[in-house]
Amino acid sequence: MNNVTLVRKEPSESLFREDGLRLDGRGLDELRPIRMEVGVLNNADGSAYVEHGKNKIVAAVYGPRELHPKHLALPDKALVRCEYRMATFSVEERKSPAPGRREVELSKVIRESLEPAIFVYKYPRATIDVFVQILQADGGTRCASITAAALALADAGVPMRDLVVGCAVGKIEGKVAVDLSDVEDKLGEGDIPMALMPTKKVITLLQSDGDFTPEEFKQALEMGIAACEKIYEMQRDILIERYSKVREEVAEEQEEE
Amino acid sequence: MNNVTLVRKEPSESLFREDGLRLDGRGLDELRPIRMEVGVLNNADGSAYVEHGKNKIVAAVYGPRELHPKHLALPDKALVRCEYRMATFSVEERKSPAPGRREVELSKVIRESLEPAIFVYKYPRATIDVFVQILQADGGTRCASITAAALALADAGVPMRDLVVGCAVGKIEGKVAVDLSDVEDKLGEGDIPMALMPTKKVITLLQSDGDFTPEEFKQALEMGIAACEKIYEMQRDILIERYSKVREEVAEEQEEE
Amino acid sequence: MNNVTLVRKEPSESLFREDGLRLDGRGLDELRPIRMEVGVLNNADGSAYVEHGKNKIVAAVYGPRELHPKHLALPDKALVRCEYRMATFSVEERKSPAPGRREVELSKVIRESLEPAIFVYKYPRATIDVFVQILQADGGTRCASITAAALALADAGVPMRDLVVGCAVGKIEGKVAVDLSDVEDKLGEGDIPMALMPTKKVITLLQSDGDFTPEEFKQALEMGIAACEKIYEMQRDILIERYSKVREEVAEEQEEE
Amino acid sequence: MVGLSEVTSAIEREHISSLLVHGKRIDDRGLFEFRNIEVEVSPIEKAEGSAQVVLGGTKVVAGVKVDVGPPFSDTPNKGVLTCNAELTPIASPFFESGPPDEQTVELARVVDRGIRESKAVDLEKLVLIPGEKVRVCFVDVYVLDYDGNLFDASEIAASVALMAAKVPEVEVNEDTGEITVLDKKQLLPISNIPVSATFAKIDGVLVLDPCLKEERVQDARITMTSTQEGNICAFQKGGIGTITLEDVDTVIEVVKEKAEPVRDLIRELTKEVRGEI
Amino acid sequence: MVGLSEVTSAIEREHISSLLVHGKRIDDRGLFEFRNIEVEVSPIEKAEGSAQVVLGGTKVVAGVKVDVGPPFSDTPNKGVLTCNAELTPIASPFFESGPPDEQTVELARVVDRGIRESKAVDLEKLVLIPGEKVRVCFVDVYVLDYDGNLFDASEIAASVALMAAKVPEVEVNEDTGEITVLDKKQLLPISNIPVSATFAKIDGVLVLDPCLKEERVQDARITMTSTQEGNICAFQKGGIGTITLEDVDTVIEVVKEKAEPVRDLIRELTKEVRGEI
Amino acid sequence: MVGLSEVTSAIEREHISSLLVHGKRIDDRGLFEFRNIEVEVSPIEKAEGSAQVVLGGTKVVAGVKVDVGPPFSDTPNKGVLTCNAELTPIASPFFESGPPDEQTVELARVVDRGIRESKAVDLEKLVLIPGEKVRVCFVDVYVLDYDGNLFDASEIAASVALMAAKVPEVEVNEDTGEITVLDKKQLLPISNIPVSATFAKIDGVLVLDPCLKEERVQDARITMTSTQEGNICAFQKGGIGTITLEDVDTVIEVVKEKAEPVRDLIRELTKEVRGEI
Repeated sequence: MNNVTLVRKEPSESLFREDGLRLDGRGLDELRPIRMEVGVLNNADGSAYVEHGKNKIVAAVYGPRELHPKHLALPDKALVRCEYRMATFSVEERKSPAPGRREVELSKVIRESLEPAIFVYKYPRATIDVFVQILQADGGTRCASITAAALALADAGVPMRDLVVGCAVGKIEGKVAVDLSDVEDKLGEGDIPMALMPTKKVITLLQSDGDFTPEEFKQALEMGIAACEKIYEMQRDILIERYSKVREEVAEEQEEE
Repeated sequence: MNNVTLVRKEPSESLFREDGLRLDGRGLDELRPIRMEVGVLNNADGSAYVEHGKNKIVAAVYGPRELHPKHLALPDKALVRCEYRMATFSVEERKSPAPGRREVELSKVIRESLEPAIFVYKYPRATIDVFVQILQADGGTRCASITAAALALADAGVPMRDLVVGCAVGKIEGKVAVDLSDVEDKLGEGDIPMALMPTKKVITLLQSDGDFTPEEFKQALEMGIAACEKIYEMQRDILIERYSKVREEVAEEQEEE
Repeated sequence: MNNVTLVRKEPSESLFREDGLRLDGRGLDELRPIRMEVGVLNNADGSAYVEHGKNKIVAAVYGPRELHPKHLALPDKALVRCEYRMATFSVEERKSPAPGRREVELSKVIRESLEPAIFVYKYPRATIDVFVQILQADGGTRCASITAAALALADAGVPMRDLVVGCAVGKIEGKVAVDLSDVEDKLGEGDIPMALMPTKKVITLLQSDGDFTPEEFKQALEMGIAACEKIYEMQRDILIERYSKVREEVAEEQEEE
Repeated sequence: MVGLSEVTSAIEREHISSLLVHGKRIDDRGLFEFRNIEVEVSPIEKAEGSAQVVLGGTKVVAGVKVDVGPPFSDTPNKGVLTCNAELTPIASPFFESGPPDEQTVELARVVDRGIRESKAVDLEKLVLIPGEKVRVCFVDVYVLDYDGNLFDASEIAASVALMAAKVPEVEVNEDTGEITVLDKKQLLPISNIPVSATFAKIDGVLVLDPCLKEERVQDARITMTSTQEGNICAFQKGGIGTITLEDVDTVIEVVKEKAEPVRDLIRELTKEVRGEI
Repeated sequence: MVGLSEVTSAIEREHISSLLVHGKRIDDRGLFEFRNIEVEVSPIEKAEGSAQVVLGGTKVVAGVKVDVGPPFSDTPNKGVLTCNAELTPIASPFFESGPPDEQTVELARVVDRGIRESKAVDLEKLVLIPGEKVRVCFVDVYVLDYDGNLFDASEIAASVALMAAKVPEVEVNEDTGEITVLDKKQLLPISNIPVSATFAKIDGVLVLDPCLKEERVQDARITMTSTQEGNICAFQKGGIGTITLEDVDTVIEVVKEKAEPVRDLIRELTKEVRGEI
Repeated sequence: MVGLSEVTSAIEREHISSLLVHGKRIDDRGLFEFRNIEVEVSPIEKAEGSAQVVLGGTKVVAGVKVDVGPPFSDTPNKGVLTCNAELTPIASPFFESGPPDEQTVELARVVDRGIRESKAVDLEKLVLIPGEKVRVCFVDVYVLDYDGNLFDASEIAASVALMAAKVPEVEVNEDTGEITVLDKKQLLPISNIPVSATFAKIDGVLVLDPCLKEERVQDARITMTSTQEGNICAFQKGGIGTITLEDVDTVIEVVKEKAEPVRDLIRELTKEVRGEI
């Protein structure tokens, strides 16, 4: 903005505290607080809400359902589509409502990270639509989006061979650390967003920017896999809780009858 | 515009003259001069031109006709569509040719004000398209557009259970007055665009902005209805004139044969 | 650009040298150096590359092929489509990647200059798609594009009643001269882009801007036709060369078998 | 949304209608009763102000971002306020991605009119350098779940987000025109609290705060926004049915009674942050 | 417009063509005769200049708006002129809403070239502060009824609108660069009056000012715009047919005779407002 | 590209796959062998820098244009670098005109990341007046023929175009902020040469630099971009298959060996213009 000076708090000089922990008190392999909720929306076939650090993300799934226009349909499998969108107020400077190039790319890689887990050949000519809305962004949105979208897919009853769980690993002041926060992401030396199919232990998303030696990169992947496995525990727990709740509700309804 | 100072005539201090009449010499319940013409275009199935104050408006109707693409068609009734567009030169500052949000909203409310009068169930799967082009805008364009569009619908021979006629009522210097001019609209305290199916005496458009007490609002509606009824007289007269002209022409043609 | 002063070489005072020749040493009826290549791309059904002065142009043709969406198909003949696009770096100031109005118009006139030469009635319901990419622009791009596109059509085996060849004629310092270069185009008094079906000797593109007396205009057309005929020689030679090469390759392959 | 009413079976319509003649609604509410309203204040820390509103099964989030920019050339002495709505496909299988459609634009513009015409935000106080620099307020409403009556849910969310907003104080150097954004925060200047009330007209009967099932069979929709003085600052008839003077009278009467509790709720929710009643 | 010629029956084409071989047209005009031209000068008071032109069954309205803005960086000493056309769906069932298509862009650009290349508007005189502030003229043509030959109708409308335009005088403070828009009006600096003549070529025969029925069966279209000196300032062949040198000769000959009466009409119509012959 | 893999016959896939289990490829290359790379340096005289790269049957042209403009507000002390890609319909019957699709955006952004994260261009040195005027570099890649592996062809073309670019020197008057563009040219400040290597994973087997036939049947794609120090500056998995830690190990090992010869080629090609090794 022309002629407008921003006086902002200087970022602290180091991303580590004197006791060696990260600014928010975490160790190198520690995740930010994560909260998950499933079935948060009425209209979508499946939905989930994930808070990961200050990320606040809603994911919704429709399908498998009929595809319009029909000529887009695939003869042998379901078409998986994904839209990743950030709310205008989700970031420091207001974002234009129109999707930018980053949102287009992330829609693609999120879709490609989810599709390997879906039994797409069960639904030829159908579509499975995944929508991700970032209400607040705080570093690692694409990874938390994948965690949320996988929950929404499960909530929609889409048959899957595995869940998918996302987490980023980065490098701050020369050290590999999992799950960078916003400030770590901005001041750090690199970021590796990844996603895992946890029971198969295969990677479905892997990107990187910044500067990593091959050794750092491999170390990062191993730490990332471990972090993803922790998040997967939470995913599984929340789904079990959800199923038992649904089962209870059904049981109660039957009793009432 | 940066560094450009506009020296414009100061708007007069009051919207009323010393004799109590409005700046253009009207009383509170008096309409601006209105001129209507029907069948002004060759290609459209029906058309009308309305001058209402300095508003200059052309309306055209196509249909009932086949709808493309077909999947938009409604199984049980005609789809009514409406586009309201302002010419770039219709307003003080040149308008971009691309439709803005105001034009999108007005297209919707004009359509919703006309459809109640149309026997849409006579034409399942068809479309009736209404186009309104504002050549010059002068306060109350949407209302005058409805008056013009209803004439064009009648001219196209679309079966209607009633005409529709539009007029705005506003508040200037604390007084409720019909049919605000541009300057009254800008400096006044509120504006209520409305449309009436005159023989049924039901309202098909009602919007409001500004500040009205409930009493003022009700008074405004009553004055608006009375004003609409006056415009309706003109609408009816011009249609009768048009029909008799057409009848004469047909008769002449038959004589010639 | 605000506050940015460009110090550029002053354009020379005259577009003619002391010896009466043009700045690049050409006479009034002389063409710039032209280089043509056919079959330069693997994926297109036909393709050509043309350098005409500093113009560098790739043309590609697909078809006759099935048309999607089908409702655009013509019942009695092939639909010819054309897209003319300039690379962002093809001109002095970077061009936006989105097509501008000039590109839209040129796409139309190039298409209309090619279609007369194509036996479109042989392929009802099909489409023939012509794509022209300007890699570098240097005056007369549309004409050189037509030359290139006609070669690509021939290379694709699209049945044609004639080739098409383009060349511009202009007016510089009061003199009619063929094939203006960039600087001549900018500083000259007018430009007439034209295209010819050379064996039929009919004109398929003719535009003009600038200021020409009727006599100059007619003189320009005659010079343009002569210039087009020279380029046609090159077109024919390159196609003969291409065919014999293809024939040789086929022969070699048969020998190998 | 074209074709939506068509797919709703005539049976559904008859069911709703037959209840209404007995003064009953499909979800057992009174004709002029709002559904449950739950509001979360400031859920989005990165927005200057925000609110999530759950109205029955409808859920919206509004966020306010405030920037510095030039005023509109015809209002050099006013700040800029812009309302925008996004009907995300998350909220309904009938919402599609892409540029805003008629329904979205109408929602945004009716919410905008309510705020603007009630003078909820005192735009004159947002001027930093007259004619040159003013505060620019963006109010963006995201619909997350659609169960009818987006208007009232969005209007409440927008009002709460604006009232809860904290924007950085700025210092203006009037000589150089330079603006320094300080670390200290201040509230937005709020002069009024508009409250909208939306009615569905079904077979001649008006009901307040229609749910989706009711909206699908409604003939007309009426939204009326009132100021804290009880005046009408915005009115919008929607839908392809008609309304009568009597309908307008009814709406005015109901609003007199039903708007104030909503306004009280908004005041209560933002009391703490604004430090006032 | 794709497919339009296809739907026109071969019978229609044969009918028109068989008349043409006898030198006759379906509306009884001579081959090189314009239809009736009716012009309304300045129908749009809010535009700086405007004109409505009815050419046979074709009706267009042109409006001129003049603003102040920066020049193009490659022409710092010239004002800015922009022509735009809108083929509104009002004018024809074959015109669609949306961003301008090929046909619309061609129309706008051919009208633009006629005005620009004839130096109708003296752009050098529109400079206020060289390289910084110039007058920006928008010429917008709206087609209201389409019965063939949009080119000539639009060119006449644009010319009359420009000649009839009255723009506010301005005062430039060369020290501060401030521009004051005065209440007094002045004419635009007009140096030439371009007149275009459009021909359809049908089965080898050229006709001037084709009506829609003729356009639908034409093989090629030729538009030639001439200056008041009789020079050619714009030429545009359209359509998928071919033309010959003889066609061009014919066009040039016809224009010699037919352009001047149109130019006289334009002069006559704007004589009063411009206070000159 | 939706549906592309579906139309490729299962037979083609089986053929490629059955060769791969024997360590063979359909074009007889080794698993980790690049196709022939031909580079033309500076084919586009009007671009500040340019390069045409032919990689097997894939052909791309990259052009660099450099302008002067404001920096991004969050990086006032850095020049601006923008990568853009165009998948022209010329290059493949599967590419369509229109705004950039997912595939195009991904290509542009991966090339961009390689250049940006390797600090290939020293953006700090592109600042003219901090916070106000910097050089703006546009790198535009046009794909002319598509036979697989657009990533590596584009990355090479972009690198060569940047290294070969000659931009006019400028003089900055720090008092007035005026910038004078001189006639003398200088090179862009280049700090690193990123090289990307793209692999297709087909039935569990990784191959370097896939051709189109291989891409059509690939399960996943891996692009890894390395710096001249041997570090990883960009990584991108694509496609709907999965990859393993072992795949990543393999990729890292292959890149160690295969990236340097490409980097040497780029150095060699631009040695003359840059006057350095």
